[in-house]
Amino acid sequence: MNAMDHSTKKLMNAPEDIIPEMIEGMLAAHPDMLKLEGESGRAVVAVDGPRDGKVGIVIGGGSGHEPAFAGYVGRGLADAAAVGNVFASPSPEQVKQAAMAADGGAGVVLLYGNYTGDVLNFDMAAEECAELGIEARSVQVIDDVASAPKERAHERRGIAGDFFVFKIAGAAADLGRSLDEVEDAAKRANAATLSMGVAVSACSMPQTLKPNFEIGPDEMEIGMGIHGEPGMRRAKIDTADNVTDELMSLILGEMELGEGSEVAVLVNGLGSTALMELYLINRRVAKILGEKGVKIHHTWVGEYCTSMEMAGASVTLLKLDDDLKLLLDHPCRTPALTVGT
Amino acid sequence: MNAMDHSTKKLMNAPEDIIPEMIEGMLAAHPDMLKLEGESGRAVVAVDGPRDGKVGIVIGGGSGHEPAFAGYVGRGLADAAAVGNVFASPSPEQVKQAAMAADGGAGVVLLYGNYTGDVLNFDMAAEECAELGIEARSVQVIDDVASAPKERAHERRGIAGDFFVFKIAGAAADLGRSLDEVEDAAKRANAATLSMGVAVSACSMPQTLKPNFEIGPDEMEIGMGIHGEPGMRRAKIDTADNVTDELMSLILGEMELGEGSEVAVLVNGLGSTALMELYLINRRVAKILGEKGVKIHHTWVGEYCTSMEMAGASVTLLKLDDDLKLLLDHPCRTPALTVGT
Amino acid sequence: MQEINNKGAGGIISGVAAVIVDNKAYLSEIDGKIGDGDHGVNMAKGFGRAADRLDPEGTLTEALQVLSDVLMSEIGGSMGPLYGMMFSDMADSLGEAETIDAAKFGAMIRAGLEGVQDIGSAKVGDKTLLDAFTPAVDAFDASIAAGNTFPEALVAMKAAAETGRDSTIDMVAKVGRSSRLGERSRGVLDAGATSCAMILGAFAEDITARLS
Amino acid sequence: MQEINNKGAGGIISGVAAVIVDNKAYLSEIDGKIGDGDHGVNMAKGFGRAADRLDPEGTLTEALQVLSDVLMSEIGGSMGPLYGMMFSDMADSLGEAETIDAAKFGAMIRAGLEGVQDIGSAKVGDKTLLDAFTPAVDAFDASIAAGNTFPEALVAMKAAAETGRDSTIDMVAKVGRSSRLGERSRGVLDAGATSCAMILGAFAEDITARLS
Ligand SMILES: Nc1ncnc2c1ncn2[C@@H]1O[C@H](COP(=O)(O)OP(=O)(O)O)[C@@H](O)[C@H]1O
Ligand SMILES: Nc1ncnc2c1ncn2[C@@H]1O[C@H](COP(=O)(O)OP(=O)(O)O)[C@@H](O)[C@H]1O
Ligand SMILES: [Mg+2]
Ligand SMILES: [Mg+2]
Ligand SMILES: [Mg+2]
Ligand SMILES: [Mg+2]
Repeated sequence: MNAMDHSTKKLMNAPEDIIPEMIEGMLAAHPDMLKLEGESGRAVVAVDGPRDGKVGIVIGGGSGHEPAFAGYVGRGLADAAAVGNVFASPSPEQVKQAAMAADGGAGVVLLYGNYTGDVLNFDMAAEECAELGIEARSVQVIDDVASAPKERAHERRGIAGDFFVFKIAGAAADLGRSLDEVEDAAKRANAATLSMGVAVSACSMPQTLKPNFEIGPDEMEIGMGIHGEPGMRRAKIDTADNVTDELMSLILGEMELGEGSEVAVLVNGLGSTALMELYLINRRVAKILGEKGVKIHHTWVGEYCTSMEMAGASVTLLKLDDDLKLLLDHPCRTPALTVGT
Repeated sequence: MNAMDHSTKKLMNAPEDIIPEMIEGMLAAHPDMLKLEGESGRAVVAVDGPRDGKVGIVIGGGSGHEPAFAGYVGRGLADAAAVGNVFASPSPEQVKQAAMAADGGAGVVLLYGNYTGDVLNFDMAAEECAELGIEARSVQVIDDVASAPKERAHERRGIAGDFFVFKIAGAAADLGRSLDEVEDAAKRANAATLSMGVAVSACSMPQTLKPNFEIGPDEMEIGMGIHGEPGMRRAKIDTADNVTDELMSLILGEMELGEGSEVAVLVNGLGSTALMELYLINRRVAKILGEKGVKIHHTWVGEYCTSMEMAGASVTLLKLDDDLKLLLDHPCRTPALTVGT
Repeated sequence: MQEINNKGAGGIISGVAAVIVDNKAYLSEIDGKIGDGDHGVNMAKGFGRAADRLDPEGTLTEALQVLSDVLMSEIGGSMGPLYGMMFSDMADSLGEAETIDAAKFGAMIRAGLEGVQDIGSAKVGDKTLLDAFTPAVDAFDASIAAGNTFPEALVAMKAAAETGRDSTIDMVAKVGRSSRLGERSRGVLDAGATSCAMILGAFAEDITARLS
Repeated sequence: MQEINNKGAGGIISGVAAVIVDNKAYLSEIDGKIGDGDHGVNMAKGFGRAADRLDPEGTLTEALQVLSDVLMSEIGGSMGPLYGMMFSDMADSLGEAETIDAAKFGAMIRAGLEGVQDIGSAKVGDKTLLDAFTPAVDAFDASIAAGNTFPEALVAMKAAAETGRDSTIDMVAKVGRSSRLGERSRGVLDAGATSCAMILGAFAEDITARLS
């Protein structure tokens, strides 16, 4: 209740304009990588992304998760992103414009987190694409272990695991694989990716500036969603090691990893958790994996899928096989992620 | 007063261990780029940085500014970073160990922000280097316009402008330039770099978890330092556009830019300001420069020099000439910054 | 008079929009408890924009279509398609009708209900707007079938929507963002059911006023 | 007795460290007003570590050297070199002395003062620890010169340190982190002057106790 009293400070102009203005600022920052296409003003397209004969990769979702989603647009990753309002899926029209821009004649794969709103809008967009003769396949990212038990894994939310699923699909498309193959790669990445998050403070909508959930000054929530959706349990905030142990045990309880297994690691900050803290979490993740004899192929630590100014973090593991490794290592160049080249 | 009552939540273990643990987590994340050398445990060294005959680039300062400073260690940028405690310069011993690791026989350039503590410690380290036969030159970054008037520019603090000065010096060294030339490049970058910051909320030391300054729920401080040092003025928080106008006018009041001038832009987040907000600021920066006919050579938007979980942002401009442009574009590969390659 | 003119009834949607805009903060707050706190913000954006664009002197059919278009093409989120489809199917059902009597109104809201069911595949009891909408449509039909007047049926519809809305408090969410919470979703109102009851309430009041 | 044994006086530094550690939060809070809020944290880390490592039964010379080494090699910040140099020069001044009388003590603190001045190049009035330290050393010498006893001179030193510390409130900082604030640095204590007065006060009390 305390938290509800005070309002957040944001450096912004009129809240109604925040998304178009953000997009403007983003294009101004990355004119070598991003441009806008279509009339909706919400289809951010890679300058050198879509190519004839290449499967188009379309990503998207609500805003407030920056650098997701438009930050992953660029050569070797996504061809276009549909940018929704804060925490609200883009509309079918906006997704369709992104898909049209991304289409190189070989069809498009639509990748997004598994939320009712996104599913509804992207499904309608896929139908509209079909009417235009663009074959669209959809893969909903479902990495958030906290959001449903294993038996109902298809109901899970998509959180920071987007990062790996997008990367893998983008690489498969960049390598010239077919629509079936790209869809398959995205699905394999999705099946091999699990995440667990923890939140310690709320974020707020630009329109209300009120924290979008209440959390006590000494509390944390294990498993909180990236829009502030309640998670698995509330508890007193604990040490970085203990929190990481809990996140990891929920992931490892489900992901079969043993001596010789290989993973990629993403330690993701939700917005206002310092990089220093994320490195503390990564220290423990590496230790736990090391003790199990699991090889860490690559690690990313930083803000890759945020909830505006929410404080907290998530850990994501991608279990690798040879093909996923090849795709993960494939070069890409986007505002939020550069690999190889 | 209000702010002093509640304490911050950090995901951490024992505060005494936070720096060694952070370094451990950082090395675990980037084993392909970073390693530790010397007994202090505070000299983070590029795996493929120091080379025989190359001028060594040594950076450093207090912790709490992550990814600065160790995040800029890697091929083409710094060879080693000395990592101090939170907001406290590394000791002469720690700097010396970084310098020893970075030395390739051609001398080293020590680069750090202009703070009493850093100057004292790095100067002592430079003397110790001389005793070991390592020639050490020092360049103190002085980009923070808010911290002293132009006539006393040499007294200014170093803030996010570190980014450009380090990058330029690192490139000059990587290109095989002499100690004199690398020092000169760093000085030219330093003279061509100006920053202005704004803070809207405080950060806290891991040991106290108390906000390290007081700021009202509707206030901002123009020109606040990256350790929470008071700035130029307190005011009611304003729109992103108005705040950016003020930051830019202070920079442009001093940096001579006209039709045809070229700059690089860094819009830096202090810790908990969302990327969305940083893009709003960049939108306005680009607009202001565009109206003056100034060409933006490249823009970076993100967290490059933070104050743990402080909320706020800074704008840095580097005025380019041909040589600075060449050095800025020179490839580098570090945890926090990849260019070209 | 047991009917209203379609022409001029576009203003009903202006009234609906005003209620939603007025309740922006409240609806977001409810959504914040078990959702992501944006329901009021998104609804107000869509309904507010539609109110700016529609002609209150035009037909209800046209106004419904304007509202649907804004929701579908610009708003996104769950509400874009769900309410978008609802209002578009309501507009289709009403069509070129000159006047709107109880039968036309009943058919219109039934069409809207089926539109939401079609696209969202949720059922009564899932803790969604259907828990307000379904009993409201049924209550309207039942009231008319029992020989009540159009205004009486509207009263029944509104009351049923509110009872249905309140029934969501005790439910565990089965679909949508809150469905992952299991037992933790119990104990609070559903945001969509709350906005749906507001919309139906605004319809009822405005039409009743026009009928008298 | 107007002298104490050097051997066994290492414990004085344990006491000094305890005072600093106890005032960790207070010193950081003062530093937060016009600095970066870390003075207490860094001081406590350095002095605490030194207290763990030094031998309270050993000489003051050794203890001062341990404290200086920790500050210089592990602590960094402004205090590492400044206090590091101060304690190292104090240790050098004391050297192999068997006993410490007023003259030795006076020479020791004067050496420490010069060490700080040398490395930091600040002057009285700049709002630094020198504003406590300088008048304290002068007061000690003056008191002895006036024929007072060692304990009386220690009282004078402590009092002058505290007056000097309080005088920083009205000063505008000329060096260090706060010097960029101009007029805004007026009105609050200087953190380093505060810790310096604590250190000198702890010295005075412990030595007085040993003398009696
Ligand atoms: N499948 C569905 N069918 C009907 N209503 C639904 C469905 N899924 C969600 N809802 C409604 O949507 C409301 C949430 O809307 P809103 O907050 O605007 O979207 P989002 O959940 O995408 O943020 C819920 O309160 C619920 O009433
Ligand atoms: N040149 C100097 N000479 C003497 N004392 C100084 C000098 N510069 C700073 N100080 C002292 O250092 C104190 C601040 O110490 P501390 O907070 O530990 O370091 P930092 O400013 O690096 O964070 C100031 O309060 C002041 O008394
Ligand atoms: Mg939403
Ligand atoms: Mg400091
Ligand atoms: Mg919602
Ligand atoms: Mg300080």
